[in-house]
Amino acid sequence: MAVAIKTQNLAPVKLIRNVPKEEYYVPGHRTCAGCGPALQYKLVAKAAGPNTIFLGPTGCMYVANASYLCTPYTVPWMHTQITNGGAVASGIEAAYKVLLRKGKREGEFPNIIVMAGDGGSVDIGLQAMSAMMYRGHDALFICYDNEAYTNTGIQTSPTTPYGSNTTFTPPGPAIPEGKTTFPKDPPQLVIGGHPAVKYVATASVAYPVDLINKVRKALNVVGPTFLHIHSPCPKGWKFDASKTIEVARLAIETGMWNMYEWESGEYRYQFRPKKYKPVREYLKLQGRFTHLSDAHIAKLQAFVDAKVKGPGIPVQAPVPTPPAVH
Amino acid sequence: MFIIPKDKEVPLGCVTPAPVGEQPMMITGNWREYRPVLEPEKCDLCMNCVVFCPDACFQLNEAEDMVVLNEKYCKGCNICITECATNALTEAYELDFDDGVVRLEKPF
Amino acid sequence: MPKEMMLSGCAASAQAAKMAQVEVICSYPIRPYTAIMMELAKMVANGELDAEFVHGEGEHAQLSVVLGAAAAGARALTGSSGVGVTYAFETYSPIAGGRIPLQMMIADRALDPPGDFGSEHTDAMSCRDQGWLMGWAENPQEAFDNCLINYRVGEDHRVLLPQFVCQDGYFVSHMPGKVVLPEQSQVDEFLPPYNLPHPLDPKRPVSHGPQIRPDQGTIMDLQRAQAMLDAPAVIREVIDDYNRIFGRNYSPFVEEYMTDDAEMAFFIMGAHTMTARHAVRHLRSQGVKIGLVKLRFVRPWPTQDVAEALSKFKAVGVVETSTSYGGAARGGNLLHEVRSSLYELPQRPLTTSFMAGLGGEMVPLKDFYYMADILSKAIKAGKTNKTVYWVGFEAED
Amino acid sequence: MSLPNGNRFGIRFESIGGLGAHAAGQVLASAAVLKMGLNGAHFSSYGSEKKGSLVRSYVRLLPAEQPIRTSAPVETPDAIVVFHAALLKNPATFAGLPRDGTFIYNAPPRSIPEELAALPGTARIIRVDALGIAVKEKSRPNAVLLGTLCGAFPFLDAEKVLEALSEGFAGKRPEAVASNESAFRRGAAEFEILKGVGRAEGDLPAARAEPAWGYETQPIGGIVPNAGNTVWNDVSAARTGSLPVFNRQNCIHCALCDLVCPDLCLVWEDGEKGGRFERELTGVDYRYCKGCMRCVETCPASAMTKKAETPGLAERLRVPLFPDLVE
Repeated sequence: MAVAIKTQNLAPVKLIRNVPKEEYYVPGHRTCAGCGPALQYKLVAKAAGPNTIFLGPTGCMYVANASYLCTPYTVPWMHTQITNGGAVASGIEAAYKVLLRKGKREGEFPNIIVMAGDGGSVDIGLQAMSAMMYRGHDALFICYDNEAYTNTGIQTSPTTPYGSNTTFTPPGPAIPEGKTTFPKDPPQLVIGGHPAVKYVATASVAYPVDLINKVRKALNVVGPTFLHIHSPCPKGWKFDASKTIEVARLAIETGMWNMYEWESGEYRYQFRPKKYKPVREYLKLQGRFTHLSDAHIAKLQAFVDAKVKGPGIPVQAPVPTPPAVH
Repeated sequence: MFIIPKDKEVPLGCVTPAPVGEQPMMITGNWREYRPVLEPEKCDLCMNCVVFCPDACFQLNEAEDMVVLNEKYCKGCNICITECATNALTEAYELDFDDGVVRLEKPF
Repeated sequence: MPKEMMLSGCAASAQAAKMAQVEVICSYPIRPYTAIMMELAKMVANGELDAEFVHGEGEHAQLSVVLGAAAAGARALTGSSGVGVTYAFETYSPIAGGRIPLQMMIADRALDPPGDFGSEHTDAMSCRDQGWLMGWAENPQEAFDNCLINYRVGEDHRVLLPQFVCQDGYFVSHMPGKVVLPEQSQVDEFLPPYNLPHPLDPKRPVSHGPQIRPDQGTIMDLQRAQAMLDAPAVIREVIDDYNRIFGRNYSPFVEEYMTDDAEMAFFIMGAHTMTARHAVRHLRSQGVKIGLVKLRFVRPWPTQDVAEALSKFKAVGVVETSTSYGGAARGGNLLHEVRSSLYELPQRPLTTSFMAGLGGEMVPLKDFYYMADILSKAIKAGKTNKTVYWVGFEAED
Repeated sequence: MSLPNGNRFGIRFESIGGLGAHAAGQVLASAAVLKMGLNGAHFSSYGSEKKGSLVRSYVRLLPAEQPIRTSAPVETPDAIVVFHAALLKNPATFAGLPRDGTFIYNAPPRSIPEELAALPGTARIIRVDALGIAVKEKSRPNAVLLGTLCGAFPFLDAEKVLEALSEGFAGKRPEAVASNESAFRRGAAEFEILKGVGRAEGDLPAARAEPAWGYETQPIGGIVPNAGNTVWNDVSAARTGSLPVFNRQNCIHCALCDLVCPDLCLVWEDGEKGGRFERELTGVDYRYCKGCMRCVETCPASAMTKKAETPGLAERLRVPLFPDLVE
């Protein structure tokens, strides 16, 4: 009887030079010039290889990529509602388990990857994502985080940083900082309550080799895994398209983005700067923060200082949440 | 029965074949205003441009041991120029090139 | 040898799913359909059914899981009741539009507010326009049969549509009745293996559901409409096959009972048909010329069959167990579709709708006698006073 | 196999959740249909699955050629089987019994509850100690009562009903088959027909719960305007044979019982002027007590003791919690 368990072992990559040449996410997609999420999609597809099924909950990586009956995915891909990426992946995984067991399909268990945005992962898609993790399906859930609902013209999402200017959080005399709330922490949400999960990591387009290796490590794990990939969005964050990688690097150097792996309870850090640059260095490149006063920046700095102590350490918003207005 | 114009046909259940190599139905080369130009002698094949390009437009041509730009799709974001380790790439205004094309077709 | 058993509608539906050898099941509890999943869980645990039993985290997730499973190439089953059916509403068009022929078993339940376990057809009826096949069973045997029939029709490449296989909560789902379980060889002869034209398989990569231009939108809808237009012929073919293989005598769309020389008839579907049959028998014994027409499919709506069946009566009482607040006739939905089926006829019977059995109430015999009385008065007067009667709550006629 | 009165035979099981009335109905119906060549239907009406709530299970038997005509509850049953003596206090238990009907109830051979006087004088009243037999045979009351039913109605083929009962357990708990069989056989033999108990004349009227709210009076949107109106409910039927009795002499008014009581049954009043206690416990309102015995387990001063509930005891000892609201 065919055993429906994954046995593949995708080898890690050493240098940018050794990054494999084959492309499974090919040119010819309608994403903006300099798109962070598109870059991470290319790297993930390259890392995963041909035996892969992608799922695209609604978001830029669905609408901008799969448009007008043409798609850039050379491997099977299916659109899902932004609510149910995790659930559809669970169904596909369950199907392959029984189909392989019954001999209706043969060969290696496919890589099943949900390519969801921040909304599709921890806002409207949280329930399905969490259930996929809890049930232990052998699939990888990727949250490519461009920190807003960008496909609909840049609205705030739960991972949008405090103080961001989005079309749902426009700064004005009544609400000077624009976004008043502090963001959710997706990897901690997964680590914090899903015993079946063995590997969670954060990654960034700034370090493609690290990203590829983390994708491969996740895909080699038999069971549910989660990657939180920082993918700057020139249009949404309002910076010049050529600076996508620079912005991503600065996020790490200022502590706005932290690079780590969690494996069965153990944390390991990557690219942790000896001395963190002030948050202001990161903010000044981006049009979404130009309205912030020094006081606002101080609050953001306080939040980042608490965060960089280490993942898994609870971080409070440095300001009391505004009272609900009756 | 219904008459469906040829160009408007939609496959069963909106299932479309996967592309091979590139997606010719979505040419994006006409978006750019600047084109990255390579000075081969400065290039040490560090592959930054190949890896960091969101549209996979720089590819290594094994035979000539050189990176080649896929001009049909390059959107001119210039990330490659920013990330090139040896400043072998510079931007050049698209219309200066005789085959330079800026936004002539309506990109949907 | 086929085996005779006393099974509730839920238990019968689970047996049918087992004999259809479903491969991925997604469960979530909600009264009264839950028992279907409890039975299937035991079958999987006892090794009687080789399937993956996924515990969904909600009804929206149930439909999403089986969508993924069916798109990957496995025969998939889920089910729900009441507000569970309406909670999953977002997925119904993507599944039907994506031409993924999975099956959802619905044991009806009234929608909130307030909470009511009782059965009402409103939960499924309010989801009837997305391109799913849909029909009601009158008893556990028919619930068993409808499961196999709908899989065969839905998976036929001329149709390729998902199916709502409905049964009234309690009156069918929880009332044990005699059910004949066929041989597995009969089912295998009737139902070929599941085979989707473009499954998600890395060896044959395709993309499902990319964005389209507005001008391609109509054609996408046209495709689904065409499937519904082609479905009736396939249903007739499949019902003949089913009757031959399993020894039933279902008529594909409408079944008539004591209608020859009848002046008036009840038009009804689901569990209360059983009580209506007895009411008709009793009324006939008292010389009332009344018959009964039972509907088996709400989608595709059998317009010709309904027109032919009802054209011979002077008055038709459409028994509704679902609501459509503010609808044209201010009652349920069946009357709208019956009237539009009759519209082209040179000679149309009088029609009105009787709201009965709402909230899960029993429809006692005396209510059917009341309806028959309204119809005979209408025939004498040559018109109906109202387009809807809320049976048991009308002041006087 | 012919039915006593030719065309139909209806049975109603009156029970409390957890005593197996639903299962008994299922066993009887499948035996009748699959093994005795009759046509039959069974269903139970119960609220959500809570132990201790009321359960009514209906079985309708018809000649083979006559199809089932309705899924209505059996309102005028030929036989009523009462699984628990507490239900005798509820008049609806007797509703619809015809003058020549049979009334079987489960109780130990002691005094005959005076409620039974409400039964027709000509009805056959049968008492069987189903609980006692079930405990001795390590079985359950439904097996015993099925036996009594077959004993009382020879047209029910006892061997076929027993076969159906055993099939239910064969797979799961084979050891239960033997104990069920002995309980079934004792039920069929050890019942007694009580004479001169019923005083009513003719058939008892069927009781159909009239809706309290009508089209005019139901508040809009299903709102309950008077919050907490469940104080009018009497849940005492949920007790299964014992209740906590309060002994004021031992009570130290520590209120531990009140802390653990899930159903708000304890009644307090101000302590005497200058006395040791601000508030003193005065008793239990048995209208709301389900007999969970938490108060007995937690009382440090043994002021609450578990006593067997004999008819009328709860009414005598009851201290009303809302005297102005509930009589």
